[in-house]
Amino acid sequence: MSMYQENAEVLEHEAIQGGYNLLIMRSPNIAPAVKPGQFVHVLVPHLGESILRRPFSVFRAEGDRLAILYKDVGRGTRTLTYLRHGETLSLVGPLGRGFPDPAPGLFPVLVAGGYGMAALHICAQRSPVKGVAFFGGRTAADILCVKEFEALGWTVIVTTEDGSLGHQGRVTDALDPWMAQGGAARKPELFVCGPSGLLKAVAARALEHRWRAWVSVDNNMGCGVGACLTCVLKVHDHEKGDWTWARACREGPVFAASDIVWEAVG
Amino acid sequence: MSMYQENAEVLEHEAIQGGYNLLIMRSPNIAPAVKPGQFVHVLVPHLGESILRRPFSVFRAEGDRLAILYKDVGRGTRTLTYLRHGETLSLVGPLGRGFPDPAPGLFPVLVAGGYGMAALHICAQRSPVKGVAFFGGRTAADILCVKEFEALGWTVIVTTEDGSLGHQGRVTDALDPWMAQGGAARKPELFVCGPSGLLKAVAARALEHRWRAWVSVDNNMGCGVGACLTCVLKVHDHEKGDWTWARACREGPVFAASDIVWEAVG
Amino acid sequence: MSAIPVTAVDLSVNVGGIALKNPVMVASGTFGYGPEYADLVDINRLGAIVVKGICLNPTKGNPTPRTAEVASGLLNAIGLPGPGVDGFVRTYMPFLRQYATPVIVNIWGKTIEEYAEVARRFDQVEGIAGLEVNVSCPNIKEGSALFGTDLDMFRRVVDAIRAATRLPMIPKLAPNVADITAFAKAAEASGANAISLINSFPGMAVDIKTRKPKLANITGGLTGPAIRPIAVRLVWQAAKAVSIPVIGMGGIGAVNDALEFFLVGARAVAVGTANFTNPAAAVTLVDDLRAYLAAQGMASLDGLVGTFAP
Amino acid sequence: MSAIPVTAVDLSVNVGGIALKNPVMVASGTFGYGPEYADLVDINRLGAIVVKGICLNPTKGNPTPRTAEVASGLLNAIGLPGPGVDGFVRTYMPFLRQYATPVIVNIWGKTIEEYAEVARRFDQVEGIAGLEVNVSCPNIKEGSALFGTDLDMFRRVVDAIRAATRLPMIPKLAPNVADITAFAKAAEASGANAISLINSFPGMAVDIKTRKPKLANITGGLTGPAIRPIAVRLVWQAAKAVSIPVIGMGGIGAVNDALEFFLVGARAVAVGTANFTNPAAAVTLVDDLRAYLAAQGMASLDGLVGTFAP
Ligand SMILES: Cc1cc2nc3c(=O)[nH]c(=O)nc-3n(C[C@H](O)[C@H](O)[C@H](O)COP(=O)(O)OP(=O)(O)OC[C@H]3O[C@@H](n4cnc5c(N)ncnc54)[C@H](O)[C@@H]3O)c2cc1C
Ligand SMILES: Cc1cc2nc3c(=O)[nH]c(=O)nc-3n(C[C@H](O)[C@H](O)[C@H](O)COP(=O)(O)OP(=O)(O)OC[C@H]3O[C@@H](n4cnc5c(N)ncnc54)[C@H](O)[C@@H]3O)c2cc1C
Ligand SMILES: Cc1cc2nc3c(=O)[nH]c(=O)nc-3n(C[C@H](O)[C@H](O)[C@H](O)COP(=O)(O)O)c2cc1C
Ligand SMILES: Cc1cc2nc3c(=O)[nH]c(=O)nc-3n(C[C@H](O)[C@H](O)[C@H](O)COP(=O)(O)O)c2cc1C
Ligand code: FES
Ligand code: FES
Repeated sequence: MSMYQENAEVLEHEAIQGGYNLLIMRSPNIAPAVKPGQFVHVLVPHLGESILRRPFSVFRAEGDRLAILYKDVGRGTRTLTYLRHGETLSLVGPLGRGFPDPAPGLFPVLVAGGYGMAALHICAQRSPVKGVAFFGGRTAADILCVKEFEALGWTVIVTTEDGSLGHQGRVTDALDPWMAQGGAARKPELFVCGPSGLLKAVAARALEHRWRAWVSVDNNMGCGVGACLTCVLKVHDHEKGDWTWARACREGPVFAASDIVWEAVG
Repeated sequence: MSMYQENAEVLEHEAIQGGYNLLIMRSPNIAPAVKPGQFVHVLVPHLGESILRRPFSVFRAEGDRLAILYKDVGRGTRTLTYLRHGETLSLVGPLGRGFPDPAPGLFPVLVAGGYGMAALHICAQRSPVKGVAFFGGRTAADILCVKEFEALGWTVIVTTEDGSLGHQGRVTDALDPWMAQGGAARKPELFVCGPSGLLKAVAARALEHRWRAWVSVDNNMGCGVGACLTCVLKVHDHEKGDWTWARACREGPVFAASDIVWEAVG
Repeated sequence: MSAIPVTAVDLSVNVGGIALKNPVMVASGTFGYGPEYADLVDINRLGAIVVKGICLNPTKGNPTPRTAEVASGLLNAIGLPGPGVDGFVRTYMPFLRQYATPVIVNIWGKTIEEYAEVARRFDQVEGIAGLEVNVSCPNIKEGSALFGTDLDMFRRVVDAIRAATRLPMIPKLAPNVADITAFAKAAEASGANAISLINSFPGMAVDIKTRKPKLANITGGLTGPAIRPIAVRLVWQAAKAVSIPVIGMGGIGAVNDALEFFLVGARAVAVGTANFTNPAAAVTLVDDLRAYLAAQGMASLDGLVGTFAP
Repeated sequence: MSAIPVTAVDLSVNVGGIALKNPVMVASGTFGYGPEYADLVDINRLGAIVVKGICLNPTKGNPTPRTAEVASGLLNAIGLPGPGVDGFVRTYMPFLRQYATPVIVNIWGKTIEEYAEVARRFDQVEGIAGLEVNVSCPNIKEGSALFGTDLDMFRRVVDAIRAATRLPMIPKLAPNVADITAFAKAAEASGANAISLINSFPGMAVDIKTRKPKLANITGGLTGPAIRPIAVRLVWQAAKAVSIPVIGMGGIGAVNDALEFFLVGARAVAVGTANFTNPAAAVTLVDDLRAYLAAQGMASLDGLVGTFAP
């Protein structure tokens, strides 16, 4: 694993829908090195009194192009929206341990909540087998890039809590029947990214049914490289029957669902 | 004197030359109340870790339009250049005691160094008698708005230290001969704004020859309204034969040259 | 809790015998004596106005430069210039008496006797609601700094003032001590009606071009958002240690900042440096606080103050 | 002074017996044990690497959340998790010995005996240049905070460590004391080879939505640009009080920040929180410092350190 610090140039920057923005940069060192599920640590320009970088999954990495897809949720992401074409911003990446290659013989199932989809896009691109992708959100505006995933050959099943797009309900309300109606029989391997409630719900099912499942956690980060011990979460030390801390930025953000001490997840 | 805090909308914002920028805003409360030589205290948007406002002379005030002319010299002014059309920024103003009306019977002489010209523009506009204006700067890029002052009926005499425009030398190198060759005989009244070296040099001449002279000082400011006592300078207490502090933001920024304790000016 | 109308919210609070219509003051030294901001701020809408520090006789304060901007903060070494007791009363009290807002006078002295004398004089003056005792100004040279960080000296000042006035007395604690609770308790034991904290934090900055200090006084006091986490911690510790009211300040500019202080136990707050950034800060805070309480279904501050339960 | 070539500048400095190729260290707790940043930072270019605090046995540290971003700063209550002496030596020393950069181990203990024992163990370990003694971590519960703010406790810890090791000993002073010079002098008197300051400043932040502390530990240490004016002042006062070298830190992210510390008397500086913002901060600082000295015509740091003459 090699990581870089580089000043990336903004090539395109556009608002997509519902507070989501796509930022495409030239990042010749980082982009080629990205593996699915990895992230970049972004120094938001002009964020004066805020001194920490913000982590974002790499949404796309092609040639020297690197894209993130982010939601305007606070000071940092709001300020990011001001960034103009031609300006540069400092990235550190690619960071973390991302999703493993889909296991041969298993049927890949992506499960995403909101911008969680961003972490799964490269996974979807590079997976030799195209399976099914569950996208959930509060409302239609939270459902992004369905066409792109379909164009890659995935079947996309959408749920929204308000029913404004796809099935009404939560992701699991679509996942459960699908699993029951033959999905489970195809030996699913789950790749999950989204809010912790979603991770917990999907992980519970995976553990119960012994499905192989990988989840990408969204912990607050300081350094992003493993030095500050901000981002830790409890994982099982299966050997000792004890728990130990793992750093989301280094040992994660992707963990096997069976490794996480779920009772400790907020 | 009445002052206001208001959110002004950016109407026009353009780079002029050599790091100088013109910012025109809609400021319906402040603009109509401005007197020559007064200033506004500007909260630069997105200046995160810098918490103080920045003072700028009002360059133009017409109807609900208020303009400042500023030079990019540091963090605040640099950040100001990012401000886009339609954005708003908070102003407090009009502040301070500006230039008095030119005295009847005296011949008005403006003396400006660099952006000092900005503080004199309204003075030039509103003065019933149009006299002569001396503009000095390091180089041609520091000489602004000559045409505008000429269009108002003023004779503009330019000096640059590198000789790239007008006479080579300092403002006083043009002022002195002009005074000697008949200027002084016309009973000059001086209105001066610029760096403190310029103010000192011109004030020394005014005091020596007993010309009436008003200088606008450029002191660092905190509150801008007289509360924090940051901006003080020493002025003569002529009655007691002692000195006392005066607040540049409240009793100034314009002072009679004879009131300032020049030995204390850095 | 379900929301209630903003009109049902009563923001009034009693701080050590001073009845405030709302708990939002302006901090000493950041609002002049009142007239400076009167065009921009409706003084009647403030909980209280705390004026710039006053000592016995007129003083000129420090040479310039007196302030320097630093990361999320301001360093100041104004050095307590002022008109003295008589000058203040003559020049500013007629103006201040126009308003239905309590006037708290921030006082200081170079000696214990001077502190007591200043307090004694103000005891007689109409229209003064209370005295805030600045023992902690880091910018006075005559050994005064010790009043704020030496527990014994602190007690002696507070005792002397207590003996000299019947006005509500509010010692303002210095933040640069290892144990703030000792000072809070000493103030309470000496008959203080309330305490306020924090004063500015000693700091300095060097101009690397000139190699000179950015302040003529070399060191000064750090204020503004930079010190807020320090202030919240000290207010929390002090409020737990005493039962007299605590006035919290340090980097407060908006309602969310103030809520931190109320939650950890401040009965009132003061807006300081933020007045410079945003003259409307204090009155906006009053409105936003009312709206916050209404949205939370709280008819008064009681449901808020000290409810931080970690 | 007229400029000299950058190649003519010698940045080397001796800090309490530790020869550094340049005076720019990375601060304890902000650079892990080295491997974390090795991809991004050429460790050979650092003046020294100060590793995360180590105590006798493996420890898990505090629950999460452990950090919170505040105005121009960071609050942390990591709580000193670590592998213990043996774990550290086994896991990280082979890695660290690869570099031509002195390794300073930051040590702590829950008792004076533990401090001494940790020091004794490291005395035997190859490749360790010195020990920085963390007496001031505000995040340990067992009364440890007192080591940093109680002068008598401080002396006892430092004396015990002095007796236990021949390695250069660098007590790291707590900033939340009324008189830093007393601690600086006590360290010198007890045989410290250098002192470092400042450690993080105790603070806290409240999440106003949940009314819970933003840190699981409630209070934590404030670091970053917000504390720089406080740090510069304390380093200035400490450096005037002792003749052993002073290592300055607190909000240093770029050469201009570091110059303030050198001018007021720091012989070396450490980059802390800024590593998170900009991993290249420390090595960029080295380059920029060299360029600054060259431009000033200074062939070494001698013309710079302590030349602040207010
Ligand atoms: C591995 C990873 C991948 C991510 N990928 C994406 C993505 O692809 N798209 C996307 O939109 N978002 C993504 N996020 C979330 C994104 O990082 C946050 O939305 C962003 O940091 C919010 O920043 P902000 O300044 O806008 O919000 P803030 O205003 O900072 O609000 C965010 C909240 O988090 C708190 N916080 C942030 N960092 C810390 C910290 N270190 N310590 C304590 N508190 C902290 C803030 O205090 C605040 O409460 C990802 C997060 C992680 C960890
Ligand atoms: C009455 C008045 C009228 C002015 N009119 C104009 C004008 O028309 N056009 C124009 O271009 N400029 C004008 N100026 C100057 C203008 O205010 C400055 O150029 C501007 O404040 C620089 O801000 P900055 O953030 O870009 O620079 P900075 O990066 O802040 O650098 C400016 C320097 O001043 C210091 N500083 C600033 N404020 C303080 C303070 N309160 N205490 C201590 N140090 C401080 C900074 O530390 C820094 O060293 C005027 C100034 C005054 C007082
Ligand atoms: C310019 C300035 C002058 C001050 N003068 C005084 C004073 O005279 N007496 C006093 O007790 N505190 C004084 N203070 C401290 C403030 O009252 C307040 O305690 C401190 O600024 C912290 O609050 P803040 O961070 O909101 O500014 C002054 C602060 C500033 C910034
Ligand atoms: C996340 C974090 C962890 C820290 N851990 C330690 C530690 O283990 N031991 C120690 O002495 N100081 C520790 N510190 C304090 C730093 O070494 C340094 O003294 C402080 O951060 C001030 O410098 P800065 O403002 O440049 O960060 C830590 C600081 C941070 C931010
Ligand atoms: S964010 Fe610093 S260790 Fe993970
Ligand atoms: S700037 Fe505050 S008194 Fe003038």
